[in-house]
Amino acid sequence: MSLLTIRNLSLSIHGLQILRNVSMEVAPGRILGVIGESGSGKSITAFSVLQLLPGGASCTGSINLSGKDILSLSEAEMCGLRGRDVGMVFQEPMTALNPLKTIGDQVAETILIHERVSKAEAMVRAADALQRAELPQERFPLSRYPHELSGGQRQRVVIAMAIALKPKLLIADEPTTALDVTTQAQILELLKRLVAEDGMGLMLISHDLAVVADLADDLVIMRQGEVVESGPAKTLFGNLQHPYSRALLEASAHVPERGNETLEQPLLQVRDVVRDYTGHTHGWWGKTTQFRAVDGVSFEIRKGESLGLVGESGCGKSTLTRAILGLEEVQGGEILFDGLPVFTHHHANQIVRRRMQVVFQDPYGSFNPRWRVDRLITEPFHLLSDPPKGAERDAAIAEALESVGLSASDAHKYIHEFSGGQRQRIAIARALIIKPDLIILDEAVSALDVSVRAHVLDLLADLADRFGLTYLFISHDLSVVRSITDRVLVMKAGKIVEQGPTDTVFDRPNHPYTQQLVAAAPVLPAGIL
Amino acid sequence: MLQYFLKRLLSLGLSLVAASVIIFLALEVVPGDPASYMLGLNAQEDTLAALREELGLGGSILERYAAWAGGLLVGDFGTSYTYRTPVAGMIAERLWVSLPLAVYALVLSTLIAFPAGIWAASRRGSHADGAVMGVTQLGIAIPNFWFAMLMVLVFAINLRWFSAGGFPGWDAGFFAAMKALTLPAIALAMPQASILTRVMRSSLLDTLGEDFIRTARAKGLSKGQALWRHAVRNALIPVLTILGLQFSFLLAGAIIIENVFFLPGLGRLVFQSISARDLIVVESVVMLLVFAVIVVNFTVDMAYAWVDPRLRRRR
Amino acid sequence: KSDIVVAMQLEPPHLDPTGAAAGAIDSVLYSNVFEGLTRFGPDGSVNPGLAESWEISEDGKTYTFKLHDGVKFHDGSDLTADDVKFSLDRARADDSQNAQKALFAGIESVEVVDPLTVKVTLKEPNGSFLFNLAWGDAVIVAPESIGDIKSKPVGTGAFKFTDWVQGDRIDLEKNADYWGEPAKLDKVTFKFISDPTAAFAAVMAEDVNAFVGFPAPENLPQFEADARFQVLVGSTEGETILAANNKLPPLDNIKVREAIAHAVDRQAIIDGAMFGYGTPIGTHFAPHNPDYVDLTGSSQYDPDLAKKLLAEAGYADGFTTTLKLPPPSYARRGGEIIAAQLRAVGIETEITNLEWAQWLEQVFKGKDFGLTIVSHTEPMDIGIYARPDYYFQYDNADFQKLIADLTAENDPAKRSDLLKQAQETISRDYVNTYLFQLAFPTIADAKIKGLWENQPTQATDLTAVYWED
Amino acid sequence: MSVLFHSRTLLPGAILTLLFTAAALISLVWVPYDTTVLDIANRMKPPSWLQPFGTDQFGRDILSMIMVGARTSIAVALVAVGIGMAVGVPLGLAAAARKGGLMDEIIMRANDLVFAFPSLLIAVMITAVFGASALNAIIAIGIFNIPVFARLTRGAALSLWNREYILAARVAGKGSARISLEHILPNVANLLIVQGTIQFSLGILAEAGLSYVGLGAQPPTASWGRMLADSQTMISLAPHLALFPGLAILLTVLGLNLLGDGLRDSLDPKLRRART
Ligand SMILES: Nc1ncnc2c1ncn2[C@@H]1O[C@H](COP(=O)(O)OP(=O)(O)OP(=O)(O)O)[C@@H](O)[C@H]1O
Ligand SMILES: Nc1ncnc2c1ncn2[C@@H]1O[C@H](COP(=O)(O)OP(=O)(O)OP(=O)(O)O)[C@@H](O)[C@H]1O
Ligand SMILES: [Mg+2]
Ligand SMILES: [Mg+2]
Repeated sequence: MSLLTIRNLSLSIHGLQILRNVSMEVAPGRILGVIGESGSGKSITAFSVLQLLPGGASCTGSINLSGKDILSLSEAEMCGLRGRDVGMVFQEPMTALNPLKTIGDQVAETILIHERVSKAEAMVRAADALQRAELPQERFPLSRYPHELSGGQRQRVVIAMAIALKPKLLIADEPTTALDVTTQAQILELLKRLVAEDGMGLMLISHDLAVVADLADDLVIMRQGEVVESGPAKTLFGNLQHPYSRALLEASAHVPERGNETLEQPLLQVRDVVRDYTGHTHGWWGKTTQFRAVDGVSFEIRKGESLGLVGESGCGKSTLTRAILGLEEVQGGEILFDGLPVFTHHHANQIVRRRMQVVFQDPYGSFNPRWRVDRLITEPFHLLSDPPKGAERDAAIAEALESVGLSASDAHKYIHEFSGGQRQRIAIARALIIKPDLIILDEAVSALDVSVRAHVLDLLADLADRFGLTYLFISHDLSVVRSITDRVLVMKAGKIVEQGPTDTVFDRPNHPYTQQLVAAAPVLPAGIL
Repeated sequence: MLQYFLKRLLSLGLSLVAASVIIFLALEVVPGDPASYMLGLNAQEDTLAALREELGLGGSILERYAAWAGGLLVGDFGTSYTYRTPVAGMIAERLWVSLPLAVYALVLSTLIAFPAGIWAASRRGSHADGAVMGVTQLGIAIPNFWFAMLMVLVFAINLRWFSAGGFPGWDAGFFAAMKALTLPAIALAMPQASILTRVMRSSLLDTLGEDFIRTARAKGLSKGQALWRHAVRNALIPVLTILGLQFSFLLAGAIIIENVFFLPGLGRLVFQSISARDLIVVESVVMLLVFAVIVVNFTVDMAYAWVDPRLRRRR
Repeated sequence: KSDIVVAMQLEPPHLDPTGAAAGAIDSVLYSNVFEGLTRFGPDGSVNPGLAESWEISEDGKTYTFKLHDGVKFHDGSDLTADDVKFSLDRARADDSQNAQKALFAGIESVEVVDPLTVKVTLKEPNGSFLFNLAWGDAVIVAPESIGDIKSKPVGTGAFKFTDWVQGDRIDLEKNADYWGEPAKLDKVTFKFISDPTAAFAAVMAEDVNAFVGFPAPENLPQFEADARFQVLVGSTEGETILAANNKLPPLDNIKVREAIAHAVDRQAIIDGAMFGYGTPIGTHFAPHNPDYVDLTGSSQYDPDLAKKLLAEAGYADGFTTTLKLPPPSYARRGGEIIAAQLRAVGIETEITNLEWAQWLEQVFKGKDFGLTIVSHTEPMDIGIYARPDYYFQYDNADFQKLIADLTAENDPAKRSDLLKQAQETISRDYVNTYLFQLAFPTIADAKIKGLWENQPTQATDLTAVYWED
Repeated sequence: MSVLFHSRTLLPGAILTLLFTAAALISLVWVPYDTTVLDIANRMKPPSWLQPFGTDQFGRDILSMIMVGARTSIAVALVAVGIGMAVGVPLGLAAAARKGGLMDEIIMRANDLVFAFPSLLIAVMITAVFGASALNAIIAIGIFNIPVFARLTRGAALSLWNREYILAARVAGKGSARISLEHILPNVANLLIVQGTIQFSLGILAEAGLSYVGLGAQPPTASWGRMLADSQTMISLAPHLALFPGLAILLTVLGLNLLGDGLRDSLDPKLRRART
């Protein structure tokens, strides 16, 4: 008997059709994985179950939760249901908790809302729920405030809140997207254990096939508000019918073809680099704090090479990037580009700068929304003493756009007229326009959907081939790094803990941290392609 | 926290010193001579000189600043040129009108704004919300001295519910005093309440859009419960800022309103003193008001820490 | 009912009538708390005050005053000749802060003859000496209470000072030990309401029983129409003039000043600025004075004549000058009207509104002005035209001689003659444009009797005031 | 044009604002009655067909006075806001560009200091020194606009400085001045326009308040605040004298506020947060 049954759910918001005939089932003790690209309607489906829909939404079809027809319940009845019968965990742990209340209060609130118990008793049970979410009282007392916890710990609090009353159904909407791989693995493990212990049904939503693959019993694949394919995970993976599902799967495991050769000659040498941040706790008068973001890092990039840099969030990757680009001065060590220092006399060396460019993570935030594409991508011309003008400039723009698969006519559009993938191409075009030797890619594909990501990776490989480019490829996603780099550096807390050829490092990690990282990285089960 | 507190205290002290220098220098260049103002058209030059001597108007700028600022430190505000009494006493007496007025207005505006803001936010888009927003638009746009004039016309002259102004003193009894302060407080509070209502509403709406409200709703809290238990306190932070700023506006606004209702408050004292070139009184009152504003803002900063635990330990 | 609340516009800066020019001090204390050897009556006459009688020597230089017996200060001490000597010596001392020190300049010496007799010797005979002694700046104070006089005035009057709530009110109470006719009221409260609207509202709401010197003449008809109130419109010593800087071209040209005098329509100003309250004057003299000469005819409103005079003076196209206005509404409102009237004959004015302190600095002391409007409220002050350094800078040797003669003259008939000549001289020279005599409106509860109607000096003498049942 | 209908407040706001701007502009070439000519005999006449707002205490036509007064109010407020923007925006940009630096600290402390002075007091002090005039009112109001714009600009600029496109510009070798000008300024422009309308309305209120206490524009320049002050004693005699200038202030300020709100909603819904 199934716990949650959604039948032909259609939903529109202010007349705009969002979901079309969505059907799915969650059984007790089983995990339903819901996957699909961004905007495919996964979250809206989840919200429909709780009836926490945005204003102007209207549903048809049926949602049945252990015998109750959700769509016909009153708001008061829904309030009785939420939290008790259905628990929910959201994507963003940093903002999902009220910053002004202690975690104990927030977990106990779930209990107090639904049961007539004393505050003290609720607190005892809250402690219990937190314990089950692996936040033991000894280390994480109830009196903690959310800001005193890390992202992964906050996500555990949210989980504790959701499971405090042992609901029959738990909905987890991208519960790990904002977390590090290692933390992600722990949270997923926790959810899996809770399902097994309590016999809950779990609806696990994700855009990442690999995340869902080794957890889910059943799968639903969504696209543009519709379910394209569903079934038990084991059989479905080996036997995908719908072209979209297949494309999705292929894209997830995509390895671009790469052909360029690496020369022996080093292009970039980083020696014992130290970068300290001096912070002021409050304004200029406040006391200063020293924080070492990069701590004695040394490595080399050879001409034509593609070097990967992996590590958890906050380990110093972006800081290192800024130092290499000459945007910030380092406190120790030196950085040489083709034998020349990137920083001389407290100023960035313009000659060196001309030969490096960068592509950032956020396809939406890396362009000034008020400029047209031509102006955006020619911004690096500022580095040249004699930038091309007139027809020459137009030709350069056309060449850059065409080399990333866009057309010259796109030059006169604004950035909001492009999709995320196209924007990232424009970012690459901007990096290419001054024909640099080195391109640093700081999480350049992390924000893209898998299929788009595959295309961009192909493009990068192709460009490296054609222009003999050297890449420094920064990412927390091991599979991506693996697919596009020759060598890899593993960074932890500002230090390089391991480096070597990519395959060697990933297949036979030496350093315990690397081992942990590799083990935590979600991978698609072997043999399903 | 203690260290943070001390640092803030130091910066507060520096601000006060800077303010005192600015005030002193600004008034230093004010043209006009208190002595000739006091002695009028027929005064003789030797009489003026004698008076100036007695008022302590001689000496270099530096000496006079040191005398004034040094006096402030030990609570000695000097002696008024025209009234010939200690400025501290004069200020203290006026403060007993201005401060209750400002507090009365602040309390009124808070009492109106909080419920109105919460009510409007919880009914976003409804007619009630529209009405509140409309009324607050008017409240902000109305010049408060004009509003005060209209109130005097209606409530004092026509209906004779309130006296048209003046202040009987606290000796006349609490209710008599409060009655005299009521129309001025309403005039002062009206624009402030409107602004505060809008801030409360928009801050609440912002908070209601936060993720943790969704979390709370997912726990089974109704809209109202989520609002009261989770949104209101979070929404309070910007409201506190405005409340702090408003204090300075209330003090400033009081200058005009005290004139409309002829209340013997600090604002009127400043006006009178500046036209009499009783600069020492002006200096001291302005300094006091600036001090009040700085201290209130400091208190607001400290209040954040009370509202927001994130600020408690980190600093 | 034996108490009264009297409102007035200005609050005294402090309570020493001998230490500041502020008329508000006298308005509260004159006659009520402090008395001089002589005193002004409601009609401006000089009457005996603390001096019961006096004798004047043949040469007019020695005055022997006989003091009333049994006069006590409010602190219980007796008034003696020593107090009189102290007061007069203090006023004329080198370090004196008396705003009218000139009144005492002619005193050679003050001698105590016996406890109730004082002899004052003058350097020169002075026809207005007794008049001078009636001023508020000449009241008798006691040496033992002089230290605190600014906040705790101790006088000999029919009322005793009790309390001062600064910014709001001053309380007086009846002096049971008064030497003369005792006051009829037990308690008097002076309230200070500077804002005209507030003044109107306070009277209407009967928060005050009387308002002396009501600041908004536009409201008087409303009170007149209201049976609850009586409206007294008295005259003052305030000659309101459009003063011209007689040294500043083109105003140094008498034709230009004459043109201005003809360009100004007094009645329009009295109507527009004072709502009809005020008496037109043609010279610097109070119309209620028996020696007044009506010279308004020589400066009739005649814009065409004004234009002609301007053309004769070489300003056919007019000129531009400044018009600096002190705070009172006669000046501010009158200024707007005069500006419009002058514009009509081609004279442009740049209006600057000044506070008193600025006016004193710029206009009175700095003489940095073209035109200004001000009311000269000191009694009998035509003598200012004999001071060439006075702010309007009229310098006429004949006139100065006239005033010198007047001062030395004791014979009433001759004095009268000289005064008339003085009035005619300044009118003929168009020194300033004489606008009107400031009216003094008092609004009071209809049942209050005994208030002064006129203001021969700034005073609110309440000694004779009572409630009629 | 469709922008106008994005928000319910924009259209009424724009109409009211336009109305008063038009009144001010028309008064430059034509007014129903000459306001420089006094007609004492005709004073305080109640509203009539020929003079719909009646006449004032000097017999001037109140409608004409309000039209001319609109000019004063708008000019004073506009220039004051201009001063605030011209000084405040560069300061804010500079402070943001050197966040946490000495420059930032000095600018922000100076801002706090200005904020600590009750604005009217400063106006009183300024006019005590330089005398009352429209120019000094402008300066006084302008000074108080500086920190408003400096803070607003700094706050908005700070969040922009975290954007990756700023980083991209830095990678392209641009200095902070250039980035502030090319990237930050255009992106805070909307915010500034919106705040500008709000400050403009506050400026009109402030001018009225200053003129009311006699510190603003001097006669014969017509000013709404002074019209109110002059009519105050006559309020029970001829309420229309106080009514119309008061309404003029109210409606103009209301119009500008509605316009500001509307612009905010239309230009960028995300800006709604910044509204206080
Ligand atoms: N409040 C809303 N108003 C209108 N449309 C909305 C609203 N919320 C979501 N949508 C639309 O509904 C569609 C589905 O959104 P949903 O959030 O369910 O996607 P998702 O699959 O969860 O994507 P993601 O992986 O990015 O979270 C999207 O096209 C989105 O634009
Ligand atoms: N401007 C700064 N001032 C102070 N500390 C900083 C600053 N920038 C970064 N840090 C700190 O330096 C550390 C390294 O930051 P960095 O941005 O390099 O991390 P990262 O590895 O790129 O992380 P992510 O994967 O989240 O981008 C972090 O702990 C961060 O908090
Ligand atoms: Mg989603
Ligand atoms: Mg990073």
